Amino acid sequence: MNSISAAASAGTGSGSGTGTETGTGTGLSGERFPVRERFPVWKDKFSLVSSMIQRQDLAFVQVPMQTTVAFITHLRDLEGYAHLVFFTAIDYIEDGIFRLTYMLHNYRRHHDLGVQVDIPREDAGMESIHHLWPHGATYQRELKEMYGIDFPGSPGVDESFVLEGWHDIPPMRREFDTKEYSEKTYYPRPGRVTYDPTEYMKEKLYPSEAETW
Amino acid sequence: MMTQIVLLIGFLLSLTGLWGLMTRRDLFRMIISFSLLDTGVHMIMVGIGYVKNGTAPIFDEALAPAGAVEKVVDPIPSALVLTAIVIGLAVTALMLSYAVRVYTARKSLSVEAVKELRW
Amino acid sequence: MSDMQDMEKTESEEQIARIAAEMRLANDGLSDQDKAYFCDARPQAVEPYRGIMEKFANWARSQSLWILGFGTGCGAIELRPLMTSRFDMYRYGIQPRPTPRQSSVFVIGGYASVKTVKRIVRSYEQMQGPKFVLGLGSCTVNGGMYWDSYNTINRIDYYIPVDVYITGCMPRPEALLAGFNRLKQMIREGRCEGMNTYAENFDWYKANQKQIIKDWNMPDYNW
Amino acid sequence: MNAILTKALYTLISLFVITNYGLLLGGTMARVRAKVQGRIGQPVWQPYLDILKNNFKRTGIYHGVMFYLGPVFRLAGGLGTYLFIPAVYGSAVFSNFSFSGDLLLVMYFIFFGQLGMALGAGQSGHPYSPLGVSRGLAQMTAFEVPFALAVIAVASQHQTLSITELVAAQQGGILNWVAFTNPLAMIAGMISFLGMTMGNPFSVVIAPQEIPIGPPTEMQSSFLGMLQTNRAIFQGAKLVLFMNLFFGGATNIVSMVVKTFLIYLYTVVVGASFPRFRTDQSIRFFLGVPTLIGIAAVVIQML
Amino acid sequence: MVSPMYLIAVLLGAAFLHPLFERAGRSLAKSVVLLVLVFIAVLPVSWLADLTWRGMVPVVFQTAGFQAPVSISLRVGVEEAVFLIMINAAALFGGIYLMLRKSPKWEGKVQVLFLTMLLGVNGLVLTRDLFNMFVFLEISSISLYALLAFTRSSDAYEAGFKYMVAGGIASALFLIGVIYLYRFTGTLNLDVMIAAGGGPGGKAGLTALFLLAAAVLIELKPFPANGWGADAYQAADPGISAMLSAVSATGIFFVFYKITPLLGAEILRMAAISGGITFAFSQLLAMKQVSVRRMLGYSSIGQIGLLTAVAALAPMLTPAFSQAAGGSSLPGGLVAGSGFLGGGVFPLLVLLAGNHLFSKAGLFWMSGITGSVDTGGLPERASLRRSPAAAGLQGLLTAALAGFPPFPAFWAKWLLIMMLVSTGSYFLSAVILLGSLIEAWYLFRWFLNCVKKPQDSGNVHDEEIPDDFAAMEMDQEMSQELRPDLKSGGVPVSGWGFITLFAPLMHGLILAAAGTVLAFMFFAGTPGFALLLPLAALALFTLLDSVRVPFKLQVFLGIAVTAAYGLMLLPGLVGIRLVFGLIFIAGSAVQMVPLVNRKGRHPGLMGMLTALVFSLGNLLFFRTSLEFFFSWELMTVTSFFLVSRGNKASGAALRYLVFSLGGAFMILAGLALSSSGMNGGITAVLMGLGFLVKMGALGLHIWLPGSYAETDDDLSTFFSSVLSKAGLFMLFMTAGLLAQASFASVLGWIGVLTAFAGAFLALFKEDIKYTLAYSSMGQVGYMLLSFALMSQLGWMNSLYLAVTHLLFKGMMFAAIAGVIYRTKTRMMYQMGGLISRMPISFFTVLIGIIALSGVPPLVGFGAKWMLYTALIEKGWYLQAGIAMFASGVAFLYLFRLIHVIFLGQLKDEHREVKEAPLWFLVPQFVGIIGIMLFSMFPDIILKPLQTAVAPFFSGDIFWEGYTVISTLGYWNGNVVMYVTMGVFLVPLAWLLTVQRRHTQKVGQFNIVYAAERPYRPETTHFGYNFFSPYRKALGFLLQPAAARFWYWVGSIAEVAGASIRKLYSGNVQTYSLWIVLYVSIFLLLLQGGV
Repeated sequence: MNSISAAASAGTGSGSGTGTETGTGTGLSGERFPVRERFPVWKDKFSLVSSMIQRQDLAFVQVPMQTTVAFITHLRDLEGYAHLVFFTAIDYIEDGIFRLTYMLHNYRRHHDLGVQVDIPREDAGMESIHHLWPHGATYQRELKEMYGIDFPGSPGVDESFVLEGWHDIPPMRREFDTKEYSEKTYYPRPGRVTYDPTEYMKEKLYPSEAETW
Repeated sequence: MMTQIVLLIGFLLSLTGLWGLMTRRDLFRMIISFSLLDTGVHMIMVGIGYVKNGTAPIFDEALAPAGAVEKVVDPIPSALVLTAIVIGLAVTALMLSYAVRVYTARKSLSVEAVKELRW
Repeated sequence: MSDMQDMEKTESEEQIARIAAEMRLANDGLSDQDKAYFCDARPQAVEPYRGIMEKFANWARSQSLWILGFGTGCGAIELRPLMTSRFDMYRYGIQPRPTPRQSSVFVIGGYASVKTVKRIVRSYEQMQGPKFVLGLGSCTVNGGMYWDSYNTINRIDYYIPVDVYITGCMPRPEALLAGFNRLKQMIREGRCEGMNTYAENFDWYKANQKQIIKDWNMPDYNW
Repeated sequence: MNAILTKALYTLISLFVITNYGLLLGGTMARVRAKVQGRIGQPVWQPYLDILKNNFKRTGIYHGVMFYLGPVFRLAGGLGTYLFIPAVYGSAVFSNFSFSGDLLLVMYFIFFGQLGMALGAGQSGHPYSPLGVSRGLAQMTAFEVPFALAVIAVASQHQTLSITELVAAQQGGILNWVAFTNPLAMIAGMISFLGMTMGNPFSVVIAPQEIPIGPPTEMQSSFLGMLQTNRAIFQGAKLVLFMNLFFGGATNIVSMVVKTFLIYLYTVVVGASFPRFRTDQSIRFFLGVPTLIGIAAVVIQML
Repeated sequence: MVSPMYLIAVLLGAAFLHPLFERAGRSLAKSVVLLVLVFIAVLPVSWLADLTWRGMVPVVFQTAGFQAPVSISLRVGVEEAVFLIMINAAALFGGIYLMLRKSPKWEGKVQVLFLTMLLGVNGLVLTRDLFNMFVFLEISSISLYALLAFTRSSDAYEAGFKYMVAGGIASALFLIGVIYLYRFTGTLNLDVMIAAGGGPGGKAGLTALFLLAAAVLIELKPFPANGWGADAYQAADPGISAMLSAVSATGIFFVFYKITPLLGAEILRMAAISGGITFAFSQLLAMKQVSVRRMLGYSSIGQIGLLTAVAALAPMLTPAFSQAAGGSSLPGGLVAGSGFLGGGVFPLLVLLAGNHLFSKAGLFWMSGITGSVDTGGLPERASLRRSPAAAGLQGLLTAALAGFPPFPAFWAKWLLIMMLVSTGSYFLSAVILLGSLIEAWYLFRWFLNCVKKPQDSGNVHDEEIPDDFAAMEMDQEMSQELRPDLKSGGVPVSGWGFITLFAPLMHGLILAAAGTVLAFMFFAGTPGFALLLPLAALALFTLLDSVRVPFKLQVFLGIAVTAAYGLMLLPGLVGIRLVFGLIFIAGSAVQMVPLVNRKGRHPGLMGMLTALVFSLGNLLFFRTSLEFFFSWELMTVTSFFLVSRGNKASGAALRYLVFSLGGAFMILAGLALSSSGMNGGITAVLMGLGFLVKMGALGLHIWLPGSYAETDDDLSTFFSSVLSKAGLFMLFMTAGLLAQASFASVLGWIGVLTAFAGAFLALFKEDIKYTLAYSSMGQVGYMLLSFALMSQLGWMNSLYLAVTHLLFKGMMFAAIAGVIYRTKTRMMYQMGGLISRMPISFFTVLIGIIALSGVPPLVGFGAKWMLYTALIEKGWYLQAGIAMFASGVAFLYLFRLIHVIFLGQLKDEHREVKEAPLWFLVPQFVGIIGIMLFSMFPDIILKPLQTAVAPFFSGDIFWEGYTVISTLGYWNGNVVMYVTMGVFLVPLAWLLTVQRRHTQKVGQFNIVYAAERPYRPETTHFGYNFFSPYRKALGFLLQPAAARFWYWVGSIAEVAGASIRKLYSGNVQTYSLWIVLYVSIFLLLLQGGV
């Protein structure tokens, strides 16, 4: 966490001007979108938690749960981030949070902006964005099925999506042991052997080259 | 000559009445025009029935039944006129009463007020 | 009083027996309204002809293998080259068929997720016997590289009877042809009675299927 | 009585010949198609195997009486159509039952099988079956137009509707064939023949990717076997009909085989070289140039 | 002879003494008024009796020994007596109507005015003195002005005021005219003037006469000087409007009739033209009216205009009339009648005036009783459907006014057109026919709007695909309807409420009685009384209805009388008549059977139906053109009433009526032309067109789908399988006329295009009844095509088609009626999979479609074989090509029909439906048996047909055993049947052997569904827009060109009406202007003409 904020603040400190220091050596000068200049504004309005510029066409910002949808709406309507590229979650079981990432795209500037928000794992739920992008409902349905994150009001969010009739804990939660589940459910055929790929390749496929390693 | 004048006045009155009937916007004026028309018609009738120097067709000392036909004014037009006057009066009265009713209902005496029924 | 009850009981038992005799399926997965739409007969094993007749029939069956055109997994991509001029499966009397009613060979094209298994079972049951199953790729054998997935089955033969496996990830068309030839040989030898196996062990297969297919919104046997 | 027995025997022989001929023709043509595509192709006798296999199916399903009877209707239609056409001119064996009706009977008897099959397919309850039927029937009405005009032109040319007499009128040299005496009628008829065989430009009826196989989606086992048998017979009947109408008929089996093979080959060649029409396109196609050709043929007869 | 002075005296006395009676008691006063009314109605009857049976001569009565005009001079002759009977009868019933009515009350003042008005009118009719005439005119007018205000609405005052202004101008003209006449002739007595050789000569004399005539004409409300008249009709109470139309207008018309001998040819010609224009334009105007009474008013004006025209044409028509009467085209009864009614065209005038008077007064009363103010119909709760008696009465009166048989106007129309055509007045005849058509159009539109059901939008002419969620609103409406407080509408439904119908009922009875008497007179001397059987049937069943005989019993009775009729009639027929006799009578008897299934009461249904069947039967043996036309019109009107019974049929019924009537008028024109010796092409065209309308030929077909389909399901079959043949039959009967080669080929093209259009339109219908309706149209097209071939095979085929179409269309409609009865829907896509529930119906439809599509081995193929053979023989190659295309398209919609209904997915709501009731199955069995028999042994139908056409065409076809041989080909139905059976049974046996074991019958969802399963039958059943590729490819042919054309024609009339309407600005001064203009133009033309 700290490292991200540090990087972001470092970025903000030296970002103004030509911006060559953030170039990635592609020969392009300057950012496609002066996102760095927007950060303070957003911070005022939406109380950004942190921000980070990953590449010249990709940045991440983190916002609190309460202002997320307002922030995304602002981005969509006023900042030109008209496209929801994807919407996904990461299970930080150690921190007891899910980190949701809304990846937005600005067509005019060719700039991606990832909006991250941490939500508690317990009783996980988030405001729905299906009213902003209809296809958001599909992502939310998937998140509900795979992580158990609820999006009240999202169309069809309670219907099964990929898994038909799944009754166990959502399979993408990290407390779910997929191997154990598979062994319990799918009649593993006995006699299965697992090899270390490196060793196996050395032995079987490229025995001559194996010695050189 | 007298007959011609009477007839002329009669026609003039009738046409005036007709003209009034068709141009005045006020119902009462129309009724008055109607009366004019009526009167004109009556005068025409009288004018037609008049015989020069004739007397009234009443048998008395002055008029013996014999040869009366040449001397008297033709009584029939007079009789007709009398009847027609009565009838005209009745119609005028009825018109007036209807005009009053129309005024009560529509608060106007303009001919424009009686245009509800059409087409 | 108790006599009456007994009589009723015996009557209902008789009824149950009668239903059992008629081999009606319960079709519990369906709502009452839906039950009327589906046939509830139980599949039955069919005794093969005897002697030369069955041999002749098997020869004809082996020479006319119609594949159900249902690519259940990534392995189905290997079926396409078979139709091309390079491999030309028509030479062997093998051709694709778009409907399970008319097909006799079901090629399970690789890994099968729970969702796919449901469709596989349905299509398999809709094929008319004798019918043959070819497991294509390692995934059908033991789950292959998806062996520990929460959603991918490990052994297809727990859900439908399989006649021939073709291993590999993916097997080449040549391997497929070999597999088909093996299948033909087995048919001619009269060893491909998967249809009867399925009917005879119907309850076991059904139990396995139902264990993983939780929203069982179809009849117990899809005629 | 003896006459009836003889006729029955002749009928059986005639049917046996046409069935086998139709099946072999189908196998051969599949091989021709394979050659076009650079393949070896299936064995010539593959149709036999397929029919055998289907009849050896152990189980079957049916959706109701009409479903059960549909293939029977279809086969009856094929058999009947064939039996009302004299296959070989002057042959007692192959004259069939052509004495019971003329060209009009044959033209309308074709509907018999279509209707039965459509009903059987309809009762299956499968939406694709009637969808295929709808396409097939729609297309059929369209190709019937140039065909009907061609038939009318031929009938008026020879002032007869009897097929035997039509063939008789075409004897005595290749130039007496309708194909040469009335080429417009022949062209119109042969274009509609493409539709009748449901070869490639007009094969949307059974479009396998879109509506799995169309009308017979639910057909299997012996039902399917029966349909395949009919396919051979019906194909043969249609070929014989067109041969009789336009190509002088046949006085012996060999010339029949040669002529029908060539006619069939023509449809296969066309089919192998053209992509598929949509239904409305094929309707518009048939009602366009072929119909105009047909009208021209008829108008020439009227002049 | 009782002196007419008593008439005057009684009326006057009653009017003056009325306040006294009133003081003694209201009911006493009313009774006195009624007594007076009865007296004045009976008195003329006694005069008529004196004048006819007792052989007295007309008498002129003078009062008080003085000569008119000082006293009153009244003449009692036959004319006066007849008109007074009619007028006073109407007045009597008008009085009864006003009395029986609850509100508004019939006040004493009004009674007095009523009596004085009658006094005026009676005097008008009786007097022979011009000045008396003026006085009586003013008496009646002033009473009417006052009566108008009876409702005390401002509208009434307004109308009264306008009326007075116009009346004032008219009386001024009248007075001037009278006084000048007096001046020129020295007398005011009509008889003296006439005796002196008509009116005075010279321009001045002509002008005087003109003034008189103009005044009377204006009182008769000529176009365009009649806006005030329409206003008065609209504003007055219906009871008063009725009197205005029936009593006053008829009286004034009589005045005009009286003075015609005086007027001279020029004025009469102008009056005739004015009358004709008034008639035509009033009908146009009436068509656009929203107010019922204004519409009826315009209709009255028009009718009076017609009367004026006829009266004015009397000098011209009289010779034609006597010629017609002397000739064979008129029955002896009427000849005698015309003598005793005063000769000349007077009988015609009586028929026209009486018919108009009684029917129009009745209709005005009906509008009052039902509360129908708006031509758009009645409020839902007051719909006439709830009261069959009221509906029947209004139907009767409307039919009488529109001139349907047997009402007097029918005979009058016939005579009038015959006479006009024979005198060469083609234009006037056309105007009259056109005007009558428009009149029938709007009158029946009003009738239909009154009787239609609430869910009927009134413009259903083609299928309507229902909304998926419309049912909810309907429920709401239904519940509203069931609310008890709304239940009692304006219409009397039962009990004492019926008493209010007394007056119109009496008028209806008078009209019906008069019509029947006339029918007896016209058909006297011939055994043509059988022609009146339809009327007898109608009367019988109406009687049964009124004593509440159960409907099922009525149906059995209907079948019995039809069968008896057939047994009596058919053995006497031969040839083509026999074939159609079987179709008309036997076909109808069989198709009545499903009606047994109906529940509840259906007043009028069986009566109309048997009348329809009998009038069809009439067609089989008519001899004169009048007999034919009588039966034809009777058939039209009975079938119209049957159509109008449908749930949503009002729009379709109206179209049916207008087209049928239009066709009938064309036939009438054709008959008139041919009877006047013109047998040229125009006659053939007119009559042919008339018959083609009935057949629904392309372009004239737009009435057909709606009326076949929207009729009750169990009645549709009549229309399709029986009634549609009537036109064909008449074509056969008039074949000699149509046989010219060019007509035949035109007919042929019409036929083949009809066949194609019918099939093609049927292809895209979702509504099964529309499919079948269009299918019938197509089949009739084939019949027409075959007929037009004019060859042996062609005619045989036409008859063959007629017979077989009866069989298979009859049974298919019966089966479909059963299906609709069970499934409660007409939309095919809402059905499906019914084969398992209704196997017999399925089998019927299967046989039906095989037969209909012409697939061997069933009967239909015979028709195709004959058709194409005949077409090719004739050299009609292109027609043959189109016919083949049409038959292919027919195959498409037939497959769709059977598939979408019976195959595919069974819907949940139909899971429990049962097979159709037995009564629906009976006609189906009959049809199946017939079809099977004819298929197996075609000779049993073909040989009689060959005999039937033998008198017309020599034999081209030969028989060889079962083989029929034409010049082109041959067909052996018997062998085909055996071969088909053989090739069917052998594979079946094979399949049963091979597929015997382990073949499982599966459920409806046990289908391969791309490895999924279906969820709803509705979404799995492929039925909607079944032939979408066809629509895509050839949908442009679906443009409703014919409908658009007829809309265009209709809108011409409407636009004309709408623009003429603008003349009536409502401003009384404009009205006066029109009067002045009318008079001036009249005068100008007159002066110019002299």
